[in-house]
Amino acid sequence: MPDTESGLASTDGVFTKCESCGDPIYEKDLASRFNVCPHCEFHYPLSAPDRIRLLADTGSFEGRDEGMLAGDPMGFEGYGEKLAAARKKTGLDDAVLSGTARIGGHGVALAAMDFRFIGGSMGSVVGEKISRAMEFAYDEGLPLVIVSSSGGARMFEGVYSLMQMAKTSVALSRYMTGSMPYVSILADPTFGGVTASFATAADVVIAEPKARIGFAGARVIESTTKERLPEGFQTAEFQKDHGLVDRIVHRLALKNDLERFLGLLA
Amino acid sequence: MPDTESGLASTDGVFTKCESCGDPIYEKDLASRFNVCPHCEFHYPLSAPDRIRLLADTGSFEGRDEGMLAGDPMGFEGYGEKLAAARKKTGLDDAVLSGTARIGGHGVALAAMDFRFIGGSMGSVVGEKISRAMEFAYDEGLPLVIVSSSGGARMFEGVYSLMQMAKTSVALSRYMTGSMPYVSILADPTFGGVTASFATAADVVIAEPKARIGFAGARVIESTTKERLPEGFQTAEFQKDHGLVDRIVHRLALKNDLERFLGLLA
Amino acid sequence: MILDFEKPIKDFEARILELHRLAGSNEGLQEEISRLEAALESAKKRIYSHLTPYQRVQVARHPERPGFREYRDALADDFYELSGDRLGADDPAVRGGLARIGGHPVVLLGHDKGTDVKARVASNFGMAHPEGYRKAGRLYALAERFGVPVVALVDTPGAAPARGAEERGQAWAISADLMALARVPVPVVAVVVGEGGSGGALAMCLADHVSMLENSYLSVIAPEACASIIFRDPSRAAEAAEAMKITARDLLAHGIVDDVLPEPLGGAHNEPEAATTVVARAVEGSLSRLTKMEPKALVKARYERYRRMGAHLEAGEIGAENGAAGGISMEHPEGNAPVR
Amino acid sequence: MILDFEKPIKDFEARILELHRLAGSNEGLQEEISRLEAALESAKKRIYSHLTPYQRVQVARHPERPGFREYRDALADDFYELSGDRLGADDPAVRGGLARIGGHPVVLLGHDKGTDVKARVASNFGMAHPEGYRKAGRLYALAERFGVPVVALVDTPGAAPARGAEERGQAWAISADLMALARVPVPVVAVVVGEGGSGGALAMCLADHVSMLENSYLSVIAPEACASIIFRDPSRAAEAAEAMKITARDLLAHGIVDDVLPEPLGGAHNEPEAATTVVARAVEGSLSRLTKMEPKALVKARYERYRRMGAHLEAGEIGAENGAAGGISMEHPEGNAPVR
Ligand SMILES: [Zn+2]
Ligand SMILES: [Zn+2]
Repeated sequence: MPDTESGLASTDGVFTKCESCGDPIYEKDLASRFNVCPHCEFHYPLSAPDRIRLLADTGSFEGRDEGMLAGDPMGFEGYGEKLAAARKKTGLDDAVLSGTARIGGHGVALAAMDFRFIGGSMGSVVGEKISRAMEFAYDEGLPLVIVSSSGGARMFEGVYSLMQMAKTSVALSRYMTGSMPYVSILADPTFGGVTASFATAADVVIAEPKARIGFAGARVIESTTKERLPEGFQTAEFQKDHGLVDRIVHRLALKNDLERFLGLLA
Repeated sequence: MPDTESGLASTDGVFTKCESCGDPIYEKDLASRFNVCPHCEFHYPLSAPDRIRLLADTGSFEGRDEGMLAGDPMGFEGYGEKLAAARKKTGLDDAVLSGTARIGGHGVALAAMDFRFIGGSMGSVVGEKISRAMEFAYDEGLPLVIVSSSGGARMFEGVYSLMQMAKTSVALSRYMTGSMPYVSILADPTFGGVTASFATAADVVIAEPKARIGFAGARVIESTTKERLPEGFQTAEFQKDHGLVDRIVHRLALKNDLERFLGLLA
Repeated sequence: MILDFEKPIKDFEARILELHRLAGSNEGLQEEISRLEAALESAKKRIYSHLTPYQRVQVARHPERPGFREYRDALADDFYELSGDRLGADDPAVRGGLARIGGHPVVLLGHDKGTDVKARVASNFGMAHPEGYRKAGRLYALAERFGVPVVALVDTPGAAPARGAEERGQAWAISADLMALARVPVPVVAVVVGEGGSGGALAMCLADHVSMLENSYLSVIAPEACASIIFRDPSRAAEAAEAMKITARDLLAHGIVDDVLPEPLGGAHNEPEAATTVVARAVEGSLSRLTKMEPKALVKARYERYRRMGAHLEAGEIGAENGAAGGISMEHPEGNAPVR
Repeated sequence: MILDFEKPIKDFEARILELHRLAGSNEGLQEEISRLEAALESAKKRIYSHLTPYQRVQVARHPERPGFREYRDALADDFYELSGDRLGADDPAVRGGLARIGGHPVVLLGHDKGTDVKARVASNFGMAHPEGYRKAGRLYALAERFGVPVVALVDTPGAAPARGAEERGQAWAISADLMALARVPVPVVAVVVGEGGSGGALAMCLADHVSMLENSYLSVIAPEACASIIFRDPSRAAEAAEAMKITARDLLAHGIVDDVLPEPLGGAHNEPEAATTVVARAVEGSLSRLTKMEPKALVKARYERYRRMGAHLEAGEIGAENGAAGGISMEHPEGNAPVR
């Protein structure tokens, strides 16, 4: 299992070794395939900007609420440094990008999380930007597409992190009183407060192949219950078998899949 | 297990033998306890008139849609004779009595099925009277209380029997757009089309102790799947453990239980 | 699989095939082939226009009869499948998703009996578990959210007589579907394409328009079960099928369904494209008509449709007790008036 | 069970009891008793008014702390319990039903940790399974149907880290509860009476008014888990509890909850009636105020309440990147303004 926090395989050289199948990959191939291994089709984490490049019609994305930054409401030791490092590493303000875009010509509100930014954890900025995207989509009558990838709560923000579940839920609840669809896409990994709020309360839940999805992580469960978990526990395929996910869609087919869905309701 | 089709233990003599615990019972005691064995508390079937006597404030029941009779839409061999015999045995027109009543002073629409009448099967008369009770309750803003006891469909009426599930469902669906409560009481046995339509789509589902409740009967399941069913399968207690029944209430406490519930919402 | 009454037809077909094989070099055989082909046609007509109700049940159950996949492909320009009950399971006996039919976006669902042995076992031979009914319920809710019609293809022997299905409340799940269909403010179109077994079928065909393929059936109980209960002899299933009036034409005559869709001679399994085409046309026709109605009017009409189905006699109505008790067939208002 | 910091108090109490036993014949001992009783009171005050956050967590988890049953009895004139998720299970970790509180008919629910070992195991120590969240969802729907307020008593370590809970979609179930609470058009009153563990707690306290007992806590993650993730050392739980600001007073200061209900000296488990009484009064007060509001206004106010909870900085706001990145505590509109 690759180190998903790394976000991208190394781009130092020409080749990198697939952490899943062990085969060497041309890094250019990996990038052109949006971080899907050309040999074993393993889906590596995809940054939020790349995710938008994957899904939005070329040049159609217009970011919203840019420049919004995390506060440090608890004065939590080390949070400031953590934020600064994450900003530097990713070039992002926080763990989500949001805005409007066209997908196959269909106007949508689009948000994508970035696991590289403190594990895609949901702090106040994620909650606020997601909620604003929902409000904007509701006001404008746009379909809503959110790509989640999150380790869960941003503990550094304490209860504010928890309250982002409530915030996004009230915003989504209002959005759902309209008749426009909400598609939630779950990328590896999606856990905790994100799964237990906006990421699962969707009309359609799509997951990437083998993405790990759940509330509590497998390691926590194993260490708490001493139970051996079955092969493939919490993978997208497992969750689809358990009726929790609608579709498993290969990353390179995802844009087309959304176009089909949006086209059906257009 | 007593022959539940018999409805009442024999009333020929002074004593009868409890089919559940084997103890002798004064028949007067059985009658005064609404067919609950004074030794083992086994609940024998209760006729619809006795059920109304049990639940309604004395003298408060006013029957509606009386005199409605089953047709024989399929010209099904032997149905006419079956109806005639059931009418003679029970003194009822069909397997349900319906009307208005007071329960602890609270006005309600009340219907009670009678298992003695062709196994409490749901034909057109049951469907129509139940639906009218729902419509009347909706129009008058009355709580609705229905006591079910049914082997399922009335096969003699063919697809008309099936369509009573649809009929009662549309009527109930409209009733549920109001804000008055619907309490469904399940007596032994309740199966088939009654369970799969109005008897379970209630705000509160109450069952009598040990009442057998389900869709397919245990015998059918055992003969189809060759599986041994667990002890207590499909009893009220089993179904409550499975989250399908709200409360198990002793017959002699049932009126009081309804009064409490109605009082809470009054 | 060859049904008993199909044997003469299959024999003709085998002989024609054999002659074709030999015919290459023999002019005289062509005449014999023509003669046999005419005989085949007339045998087909004779046999298939006089099927007994129970023979139709057998046709409806034919393993090669077209199923959900064939109809889906014929009906829908695109089918975007959705899975799961969002509660812990996905029942392959019920399939559904968004689709476009004749230009209309719809929620399309149906029973899927599966095409090979493995799939048939997985889908429990089309007998949904509670999870299947709850998946259907989710799809009804989606149809309401998006304001698109529901199109349901019914093909189930009925609910599953199984321990797990009871433990997880199949009666509750069916009931919830009926309540949902009763109020969903979008057109609901159902076609019984094969078996229409009791509550399991009804959970997909409480609808604004119900069509039935000629050899499908819709029944409150399987004929075999009816025979074993009422006649105490399961081998008298044919009689029970006859007595319960479960064929498409009987149900049309009783005003329970709205039209009967003709099957190709020999049944849908002999010419699947003909069957899927007639179903597609019927669904498109129903959609065109119903999508013109206001949601409130639809729900009201649906209410009245089911509200009046029944065969009771009001107090004092024709001969009352004696008439009914004597088994005399009585009038019921909608008995002979198909809606279209 | 005696917590570490309770030991001095328990020692005083033991000595006083012993002296009382001897005092019968000995006048002089009375004086000593009075002296010790005064010392006990002052020890209690000293200890309980200076509990650290993590000590409060321990009080909140105290096995003798009053639970759902005690509050139910104190709050409700009548409690008509309802069971089950209608899907296949009844989770004893969540209890609920109809009740009357201060003259108001309500739906009352809460986590029930159980009172004896057997019940504690059955209720999974108050960690609901998906079935519990779905039971709660059913109760929210009933409250809407009857137009009565929801009163929720929160006392859970959090969601269950368990295989089955994941397989049956606990995240989906929690999410559905949050969505339901967000829109239910009746007053929602929540009291955190013990543990308020993460999403499992939030599924019962997305509310119009949230009270917390003085020694309860509400946290996005258990302090032990936070310490083991952030400090890579679970024994630093006390630090984590401190850093995350999870006590009732901290949360009041941050405007996350609406009031702090004082506990008797020594904590609720030392004087259960005092705790249940203060909770009952608070709930009655909230109900009296909220039942006067129109449903639409309630839902709108609830929307705004949660919509503004957060600590983000708008682009360009105070010092922006440097300020925030440097760990300087920033202003956030609701940060220091408790709603009442
Ligand atoms: Zn690879
Ligand atoms: Zn007895």
